[in-house]
Amino acid sequence: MSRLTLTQAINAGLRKAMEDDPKVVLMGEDIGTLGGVFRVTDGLMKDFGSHRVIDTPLAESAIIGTAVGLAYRGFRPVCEIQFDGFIYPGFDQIVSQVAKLHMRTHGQVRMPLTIRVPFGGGIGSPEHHSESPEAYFVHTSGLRVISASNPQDAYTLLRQAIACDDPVMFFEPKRRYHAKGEVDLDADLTRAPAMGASRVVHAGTDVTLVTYGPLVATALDAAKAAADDGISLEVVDLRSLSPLDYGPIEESVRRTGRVVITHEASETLGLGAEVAAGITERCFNYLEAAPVRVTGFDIPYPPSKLEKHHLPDLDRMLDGVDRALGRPNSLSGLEG
Amino acid sequence: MSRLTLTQAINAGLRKAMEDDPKVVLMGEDIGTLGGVFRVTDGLMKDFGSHRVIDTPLAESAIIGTAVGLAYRGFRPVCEIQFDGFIYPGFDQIVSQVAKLHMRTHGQVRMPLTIRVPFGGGIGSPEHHSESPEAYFVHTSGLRVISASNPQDAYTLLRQAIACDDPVMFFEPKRRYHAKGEVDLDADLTRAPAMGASRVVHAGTDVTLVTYGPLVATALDAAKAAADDGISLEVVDLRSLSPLDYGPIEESVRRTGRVVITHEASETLGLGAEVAAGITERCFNYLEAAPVRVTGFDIPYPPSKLEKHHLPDLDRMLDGVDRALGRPNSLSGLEG
Amino acid sequence: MLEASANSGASPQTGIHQLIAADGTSVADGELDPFVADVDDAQLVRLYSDMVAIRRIDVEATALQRQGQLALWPPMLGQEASQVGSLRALGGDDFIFPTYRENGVAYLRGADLAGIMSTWRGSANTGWDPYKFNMATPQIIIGSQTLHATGYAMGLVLDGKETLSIAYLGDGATSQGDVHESMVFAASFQAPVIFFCQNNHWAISEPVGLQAHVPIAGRAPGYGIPSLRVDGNDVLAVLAATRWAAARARSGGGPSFIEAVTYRMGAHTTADDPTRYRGVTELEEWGAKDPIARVKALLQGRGKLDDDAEAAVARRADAVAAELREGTINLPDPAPLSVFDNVYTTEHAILDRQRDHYERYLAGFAPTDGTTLEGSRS
Amino acid sequence: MLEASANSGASPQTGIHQLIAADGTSVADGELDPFVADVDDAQLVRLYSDMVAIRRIDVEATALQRQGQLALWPPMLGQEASQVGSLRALGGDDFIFPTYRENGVAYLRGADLAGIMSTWRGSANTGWDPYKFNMATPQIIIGSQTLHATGYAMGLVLDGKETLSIAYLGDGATSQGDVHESMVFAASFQAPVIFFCQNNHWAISEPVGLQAHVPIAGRAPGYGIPSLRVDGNDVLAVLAATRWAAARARSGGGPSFIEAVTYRMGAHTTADDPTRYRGVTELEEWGAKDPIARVKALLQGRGKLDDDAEAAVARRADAVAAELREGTINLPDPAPLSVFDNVYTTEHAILDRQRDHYERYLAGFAPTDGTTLEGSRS
Ligand SMILES: Cc1ncc(C[n+]2csc(CCOP(=O)(O)OP(=O)(O)O)c2C)c(N)n1
Ligand SMILES: Cc1ncc(C[n+]2csc(CCOP(=O)(O)OP(=O)(O)O)c2C)c(N)n1
Ligand SMILES: [Mg+2]
Ligand SMILES: [Mg+2]
Repeated sequence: MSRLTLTQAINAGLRKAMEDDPKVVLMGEDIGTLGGVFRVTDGLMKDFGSHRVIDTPLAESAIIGTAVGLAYRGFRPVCEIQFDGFIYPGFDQIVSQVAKLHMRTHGQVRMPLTIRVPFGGGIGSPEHHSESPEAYFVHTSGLRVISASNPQDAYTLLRQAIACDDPVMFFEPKRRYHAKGEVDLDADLTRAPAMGASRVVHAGTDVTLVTYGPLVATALDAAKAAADDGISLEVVDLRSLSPLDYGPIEESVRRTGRVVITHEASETLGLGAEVAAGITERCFNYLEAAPVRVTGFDIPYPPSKLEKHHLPDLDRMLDGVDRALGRPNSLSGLEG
Repeated sequence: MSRLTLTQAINAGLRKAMEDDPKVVLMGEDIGTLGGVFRVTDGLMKDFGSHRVIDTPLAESAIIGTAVGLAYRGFRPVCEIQFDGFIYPGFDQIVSQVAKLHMRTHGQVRMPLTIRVPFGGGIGSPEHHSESPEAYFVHTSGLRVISASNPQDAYTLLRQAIACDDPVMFFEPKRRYHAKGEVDLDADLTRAPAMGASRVVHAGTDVTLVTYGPLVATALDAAKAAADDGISLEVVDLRSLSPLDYGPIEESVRRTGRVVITHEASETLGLGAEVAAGITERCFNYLEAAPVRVTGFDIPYPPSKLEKHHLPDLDRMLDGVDRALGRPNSLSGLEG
Repeated sequence: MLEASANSGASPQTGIHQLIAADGTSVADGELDPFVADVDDAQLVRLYSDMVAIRRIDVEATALQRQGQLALWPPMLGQEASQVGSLRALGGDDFIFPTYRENGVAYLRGADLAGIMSTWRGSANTGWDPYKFNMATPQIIIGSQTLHATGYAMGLVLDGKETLSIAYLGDGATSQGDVHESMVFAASFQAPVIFFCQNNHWAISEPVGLQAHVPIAGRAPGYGIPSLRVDGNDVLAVLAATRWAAARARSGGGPSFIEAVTYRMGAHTTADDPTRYRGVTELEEWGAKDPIARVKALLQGRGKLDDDAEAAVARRADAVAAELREGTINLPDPAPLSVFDNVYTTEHAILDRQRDHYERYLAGFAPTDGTTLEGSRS
Repeated sequence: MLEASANSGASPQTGIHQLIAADGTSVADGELDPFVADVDDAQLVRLYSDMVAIRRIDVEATALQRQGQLALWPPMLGQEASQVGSLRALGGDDFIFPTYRENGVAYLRGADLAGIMSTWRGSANTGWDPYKFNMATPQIIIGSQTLHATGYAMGLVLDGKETLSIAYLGDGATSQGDVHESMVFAASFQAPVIFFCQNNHWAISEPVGLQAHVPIAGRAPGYGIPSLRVDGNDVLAVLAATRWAAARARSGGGPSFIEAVTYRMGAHTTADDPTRYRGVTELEEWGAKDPIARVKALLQGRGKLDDDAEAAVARRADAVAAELREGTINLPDPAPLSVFDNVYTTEHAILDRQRDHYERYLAGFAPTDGTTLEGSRS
């Protein structure tokens, strides 16, 4: 076991994947000499050479599009998109090529790309540096979408993503990049939890709180705070955003009858909509209240001095929990 | 009143908007001399000149991006994207510029763009010509999203969209392009239903069937078929996909207690997820069953010989209705 | 007045390399001649035969579309020399990234004619195995494939191979950002990729002058990529230019760009009506520059195309036509549940559930004709 | 080995127009001289003063960032001549589309210093009214603004205006598809737009040789767009080049491209550590080509920069620094509910509901300090 930050864990995961498979190449802006603006690829160019850690020209569509060509040729490219807000110029290549090529070619051409995206807010950055674009990709058939919330998961999930023959969007909660945790660097991948599996990270009995990525830590704090208040929260870390693994949530909601979903992305068609709809379909007769969403608002990401008013925090989560429990809360007295 | 096809109604709407406001300009590939691959802009270049009906080079990001510049200068550009699958190269400009510029500039710069997108399947086309990308835009704060289902609505909603100071994504159900209907070309826009308003297009009492665009006609057929079976469906045409107008749905679901949502787009994070989540939040205590989704599958659009197995049709809608009613249906006997 | 300055300079007939003039006479070209010094008359007859064969594919496919056997067809009429000349310059290991229009190239590469047609019939998204023919399937998103070709070529460098990739693109495609980014990457990484642009003068209804104010071949040097502008209706010139580019690629010279100046004699696709946007004069003018007629004239002038040879060429074309028709008409419809196939390489909780539900749903209709519902997963 | 061919040819010091050498001596340039024939010493002093003032903005803002008053700052150190020379060639009606780095341009255009800083403090997305200064707000998405400038210029043609638009862009930006598409549209519609590229040799940690294999100015002619390559550390040369491009635009000559060869002497932003990727030699080399020092030398050589003049320049810089600091520190934090402002121009059922809910939620915390929650809607 090693104690690593999230960035160090991802770095270790990349290193391991490159050691294990010579076909793994990294591509992105500033990932080589600089080691990435978040230093996630620190040292890798030095150790693996500039033919496997490729500083690319400044063009996201080309980063994805040439990775498609490399995949055609049998490589397993791992692309870094510098910040969430810069994924959109590459959107066409992701949606029309990466996601569809395997089906288009009747399974003959595989697209084992991993597209790493530091995402989410809370780091005081200017516009376009705090987006939560995961829903766009969850809605895109042909992709798998992952978000790790802690160093161990980041290490394991990234290795699984790179080893996966399907394209994987890998969302890294950048505001947790410096969070530390124990990582078993030698763990056997075949014995790790499946890449598609969600997980109960805090057991509880009153309300199920579902989240992923950057808000898992906040949700765990909320669970502690709620406990002080006599409310027992069960926290589920989705880990896989696509496909969703309803198993643990279903099991939990059948016990609690109440569910709160929280994420930074905007509410409308954010992941919470799918979880709410999916859990209602699966557990209608067990639900005591409508699933509650605690999310970013339906606004473009605000200037950083306002981000605390956009991002769900512990208090807003607990307010949502109150709503799920029918306790006095911010919406009490309002219809609907 | 004139009897027009959907394309003729849109053509008339464009013509009226251009007559009413000299700042309205049309841009797109093949929209001028050819009149568009669907002939929607037929005759407009001849009548308004090539300075107001602009055949652009083949580049969607530039079509949107130069429209942003024109809007900066006080124009109201109406961009045609030739087919749904070609919107993605313009995605970055839409998400990072069009949707955000008004907020970015504290309301000083307005983005009254209308982006017309012929969308949906069922016309026997090759790949990329049958996509339903509306959910991407509904999830994007700062945009309004419209889908008309009939000639009168198309005419009115398009004029409203062009007159609106916010950017509007205007999704045209291309497989209904030749459907005819009565259109009042001289109707007063100020007395028309609001652009954001959804509408009950068939009254009923047993189940609420919510849809938009190309499937409204199918839903109305389903209502007829259900009636033969003694089931009374209330059909709601959303018209505005963003913002959603919950008024008529809520009112309906409070009476029926059962709701089916149907669209061509994939299920996961398709619009049905939001409607299901939103209606559950608003009507939990009135619901007799979980909202049911009848949608395209979570697959890339299939080759046209298979599209009938992807697109919801009357039978699949009725199967969904049976599910909502707890009658024998395709999922009977399955858990969840 | 905001009007695209339809600068006819976008396609002047000057500065275009040519080896066979429109009337079938040979033209000397110091730069290109060395690349086709080995092409004897027998080889020229083969190139001629290739062109006749793919023109026949076009005729037959167009007819099948009219008869409702194909949903759509993008004719290559007039572009036979560009397709044949470029393909015949390549080695079997060179990897091809086509658009939707290189169906002649696919046939010459060995792809099954019915497979090629399956895309246009709507029975499959694509109809051949890219790895069997070293040729990617048709690309509909304009310009997209140029990035794939560039990435593939980057991979060739990584693998230490001396083969290359080639991206076909149209004149309209040159406006897309992806094509630019391809050239940036290709130049930066000195990737062995050939950008083969068929300037057929039209992008659906838009003349090339709207996309390019000056000749398209002039773009590449701005990236440090050498380019050639050739007569795209001259199969020898195209062959020579592509060999020039291929030789550069194989010897570590990096990317090259070729503008083959040709003409789309037919409609954009069978869904298009070009009479709405272009006049007959232009068509007549280009009709006189037919790529097949000039080779025929050249060979006949040399007395190298006797009746036997002509008969053999015709027999091949007839065989192609018969195989195409037969194969197309007999293409089976895909099985309903195959809609779920190949979206992912392995299981997927949500999609597998949808498949199970749909299977159960379809079962309710109890097919009685013995057809199977199954996709490949069964 | 796949390695970007870091062709130093991407930025050779040859073929670069210059009017003031690094040591402050005048250089004759037949092409550019006519465009600055009117620039007398008094005007040169003003250009000098502008450069000193914006360097002071840079120093002050960098300090404020270190003190935690700004979240981030993108220095323009070394690029003063490019910013001043280009801006001073424009008329007040010409519309500017900057990147994030043209904060000196914004100041010279008249934008309030505190407003400029509000973006970098995080108290606002942007800090000035584009229509008041005919200058768009900073653009962070690389290359995006070149399309906006092109569209704006298309609008100028439609409106029959004789003004122009100018897009600033970096060397790194030239790799983006949007920049290419801008040039395609600008050429097709002969839009009066100037593409002003500051080749400061770096895109964060990536040297210009990775983006461009040959000089950047060489791209534009491939679109039929004339270009000039100038010494971007020479304020007169930049002024002249921009006037050349502006004159073309105003007289219906359409788009032009300028590559101003300069150098980013500082970090990419205050969050960057350039010691990780570039050596001191390069820095020293470029330090000797400082844009301000050379004008000072020139003026002093001519005896045109006496103590009084220097003092006036210093006073202006001091005033700028004071105003900047004062204004920045006193920028109010935005009101909580203003997060909901200006997303739409009119009501929006869903967002208005979220606002109401959040207002009710915040009310539960009962602020006691008298601050208001309201955004502008109240
Ligand atoms: C991104 C994108 N935009 C638009 C289209 C629609 N479209 C199909 S073919 C075509 C014209 C292409 O012209 P060109 O590149 O010259 O190739 P050609 O058809 O002449 O061979 C257009 C606009 C598309 N397929 N993809
Ligand atoms: C689309 C996009 N991709 C990546 C980035 C991250 N990024 C910000 S500045 C920058 C380098 C820009 O270099 P250049 O264009 O030379 O301008 P300079 O910073 O040198 O002025 C990068 C990669 C971005 N802002 N937008
Ligand atoms: Mg063409
Ligand atoms: Mg730079």
